[in-house]
Amino acid sequence: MINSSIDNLISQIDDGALIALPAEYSFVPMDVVRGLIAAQAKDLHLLCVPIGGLATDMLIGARCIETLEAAAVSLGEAGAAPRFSEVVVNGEINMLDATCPAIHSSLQASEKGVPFMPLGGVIGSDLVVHRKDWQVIDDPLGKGNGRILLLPAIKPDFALFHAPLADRDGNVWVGKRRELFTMAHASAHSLVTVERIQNECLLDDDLYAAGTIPSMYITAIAEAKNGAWPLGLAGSYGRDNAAIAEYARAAKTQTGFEAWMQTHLAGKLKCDAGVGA
Amino acid sequence: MINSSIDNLISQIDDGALIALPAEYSFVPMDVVRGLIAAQAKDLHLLCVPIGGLATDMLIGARCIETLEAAAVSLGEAGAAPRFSEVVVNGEINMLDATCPAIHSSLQASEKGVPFMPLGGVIGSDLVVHRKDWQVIDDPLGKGNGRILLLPAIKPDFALFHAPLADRDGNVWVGKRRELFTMAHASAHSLVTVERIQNECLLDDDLYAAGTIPSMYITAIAEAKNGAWPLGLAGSYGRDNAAIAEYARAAKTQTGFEAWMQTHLAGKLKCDAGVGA
Amino acid sequence: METVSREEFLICAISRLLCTPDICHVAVGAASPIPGAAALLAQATDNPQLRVSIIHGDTNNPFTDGGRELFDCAGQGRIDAFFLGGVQIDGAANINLVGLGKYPETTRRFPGSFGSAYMYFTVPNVFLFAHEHSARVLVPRVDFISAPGSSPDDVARKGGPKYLVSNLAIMEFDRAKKLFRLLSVAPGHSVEEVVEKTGFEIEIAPDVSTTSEPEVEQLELLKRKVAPSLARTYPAFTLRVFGINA
Amino acid sequence: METVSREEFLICAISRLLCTPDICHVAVGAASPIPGAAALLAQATDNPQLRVSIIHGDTNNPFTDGGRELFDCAGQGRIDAFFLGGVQIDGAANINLVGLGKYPETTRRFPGSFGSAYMYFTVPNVFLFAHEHSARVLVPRVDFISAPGSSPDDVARKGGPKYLVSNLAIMEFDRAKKLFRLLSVAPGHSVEEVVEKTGFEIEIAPDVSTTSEPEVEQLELLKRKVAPSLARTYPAFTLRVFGINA
Repeated sequence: MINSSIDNLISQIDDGALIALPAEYSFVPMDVVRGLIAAQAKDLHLLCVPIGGLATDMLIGARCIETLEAAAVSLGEAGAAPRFSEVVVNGEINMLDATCPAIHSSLQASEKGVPFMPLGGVIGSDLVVHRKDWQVIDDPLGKGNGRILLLPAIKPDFALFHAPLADRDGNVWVGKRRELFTMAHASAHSLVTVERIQNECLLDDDLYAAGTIPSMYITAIAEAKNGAWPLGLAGSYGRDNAAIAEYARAAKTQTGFEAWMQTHLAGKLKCDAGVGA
Repeated sequence: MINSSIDNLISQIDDGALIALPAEYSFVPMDVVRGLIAAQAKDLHLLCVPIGGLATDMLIGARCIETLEAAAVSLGEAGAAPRFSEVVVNGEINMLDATCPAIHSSLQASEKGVPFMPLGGVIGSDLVVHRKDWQVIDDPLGKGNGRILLLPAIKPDFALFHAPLADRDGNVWVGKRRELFTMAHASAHSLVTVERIQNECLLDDDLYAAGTIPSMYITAIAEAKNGAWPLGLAGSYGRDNAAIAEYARAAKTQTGFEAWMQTHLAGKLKCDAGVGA
Repeated sequence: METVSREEFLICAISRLLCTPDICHVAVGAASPIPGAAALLAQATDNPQLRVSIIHGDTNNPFTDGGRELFDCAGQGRIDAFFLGGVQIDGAANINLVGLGKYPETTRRFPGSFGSAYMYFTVPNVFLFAHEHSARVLVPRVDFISAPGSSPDDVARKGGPKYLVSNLAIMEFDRAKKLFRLLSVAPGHSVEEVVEKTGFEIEIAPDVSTTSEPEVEQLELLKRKVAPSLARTYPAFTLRVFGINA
Repeated sequence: METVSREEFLICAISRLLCTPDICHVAVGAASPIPGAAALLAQATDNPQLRVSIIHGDTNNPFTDGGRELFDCAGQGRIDAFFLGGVQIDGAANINLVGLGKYPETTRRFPGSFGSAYMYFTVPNVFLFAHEHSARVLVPRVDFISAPGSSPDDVARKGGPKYLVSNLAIMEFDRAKKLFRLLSVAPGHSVEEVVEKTGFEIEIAPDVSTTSEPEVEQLELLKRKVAPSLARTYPAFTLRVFGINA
């Protein structure tokens, strides 16, 4: 559904759903994350593709997450992810530690409709000891390649991401952020927010087509101006480092986190923060 | 090497090399194919990605091919590939019949640096009986997924393709022809012809970057105006159906093929054919 | 009424079979003008939500992830209907796209298996299309199995044969019994003729009928709306059948 | 000569280690400003052919195939040098990026393993970077192995540890002996101090030396040419160390 609303997107995500979110170098749908928190989403299984940041930390602090799979969670230059660090130590969420290429490969398995994908390396890491769903097998081709790790396919219920541009046919332009193609291909549904929806079909222009996820993978699109704030959207606007640093300080305690979220979920405060498009 | 010559590209391809060529819906480097024939290349192992057409038929007719791996070879609307049909029946080349997704997956295995990739389906096809390098294994995860086919990685020595545009840094724009990314990633070397080389870096423009293969995968680039002729180059020029039909008629016999090739390799006849850019 | 060509008859017949709620997305190969036209006609007729993807086509081609995307997309379960041909098709719905005689030598070589060995397993409704209804094409046993019509239980398979369509007949494949059942016969032909020209055993549906002729509105839509959009992808076909240049 | 900061000293030291014919392509993570600066400085110094890829950076980032491309690229053998940190590193070159104490509870949690469990196996020259040279970081045995320093013969491995760099010392990993060998010590520090502050057994190279101070030309190049191009990817670091705004 083109021209849906963020509320409509949120309403499709049942408690307990397996959701996939991109890393901060990609296009994070912060308005959707705020919407999930406002709607008090529960028991979500969050797959970070492959690294979590602000969005993951907020969802953890807001008690939306039951299981977290990630290769790492960090606020980048703003330091450790405060809610993540505390909640994981307290054992309050089911943490599935992974490594970046394992998450990419597990999604590629779903993208290809195969039950697993092989990945080099990793054997000997304690990750393998703790990931009961991962399997090491002997060289199945018998070509002297040795043991290899097999990763089961991960099929998210929902891929959630933000993008600069969509069209009225439901195609979404993400440019070189190809992990979003993989996420959309691998997931049952993709719920997308965009800065702008244009009339001209993106697939009719060779330059845009190369970076466009076709509508067959997209379940619903909602317009969300500055929808990645306070993260940046490459080519559109930068990170709001001050806001992120403020979050990092406030969220050092659960009380501080809750106060910060309350302020920032109320009204359209993010617009007052002076984000330039 | 940017701004190489077609002769230089050809000179890098030793007899017996494993070369990969794209299908006719993608960007076929016909000038390079003509160059290989003129240089009397020998014993090539040709991987069609995943379907062969005019280029494959010409290389077969010119006795350049020792082993051919393809999901099919056809001239499309111009009918059967005449040299292929005759030479395969006569058992003159080592034919490795495949199916399209198997070739894509084998290249993805090399792209990921893993020794094999799984693929659904195919089991029960006589292809599996004859492909001694393919292997069927029992569900390695023990999750009731049943038997599955494993395909060994294919690492071409050379990916050969034509493209609309490159830049002076050696980046190559192919737009949505993503199989060329996979070919370039999977191959030891990529030798590329392009319609045009521009000064501005393709990676500096978000729109172009999304369809650009970065220079780290590219070994050499040569300019070749109308380099796909008589095939088309989507967005630049169409197929020369008359020339292809003429080939299809002439190449019904080996004598006819040789006469046709002689005419078309001599001089720049292709320019006289009136190709519009 | 004008004379209806063989191609128009087939396009309209296939188009009707595609108009079912099970089918939301039809993918068609670049070498399949009749199925391509049928899918676009089904969409134009009464099914604007029907998604038609013409692989490698210059129009109706939504793919942006390279040559593998069609297969990935089918593996994800996003394609409901697909078409496969066969230089031979047998009564177990095995298809041969490779050659006649004993492989690998063969006495006559055809292009090859294309993606059939995968698509046949992944697309729920595969339409088999016989370019000629004869005992030479519809054989007791194919010389080479490009793709098998059914699979043992220990091979994952969501897809398989649904219909076999020829100029003479429409047959449905019964996956439980593993045989084809004759549903309808083209006007001017008889059940006996179909049985005689089919090189394998078939079942005759109790309510076997005559395949409907194209309706006037269907033909009009086909020529006016579908043919022009087909021309860029299948120029030779469109010129020959509809007299339209790309 | 101006005072040389700790960061500038490390950047220059690492940069010298990168200037070797084995290394044609260095990849650096987005959270690694010191290695990033070192790689760009090596390129600027005397090695214009050196390819430097800063992952997810706003500059020097050539990747166009999404988040997996770095790992695919390493798997293809196209990356010669990479940097990994560790909240703990042990004498067998195992690294821990996950947490202190017994996993999964842990007493202190760090971000996680990132791509280390893969990159350590695929990149021939992995530089380990210790943010602090102490027995708390350089431990006898890591609490959690994010990525192992060596592998048995039946595990394919083209990559592994080459150097361990800290503010105090440069050590080289001997893959045959599976131990670190001290190559040089920072000016003003002693071999004894390094041994004392290292929580595992090390070998002392017979020709152990003092790590060279940055040269004037190196520092000049770093400030004038490297820092500005670093600013967009590592703004906080560039502001703090070089006083340059993005």
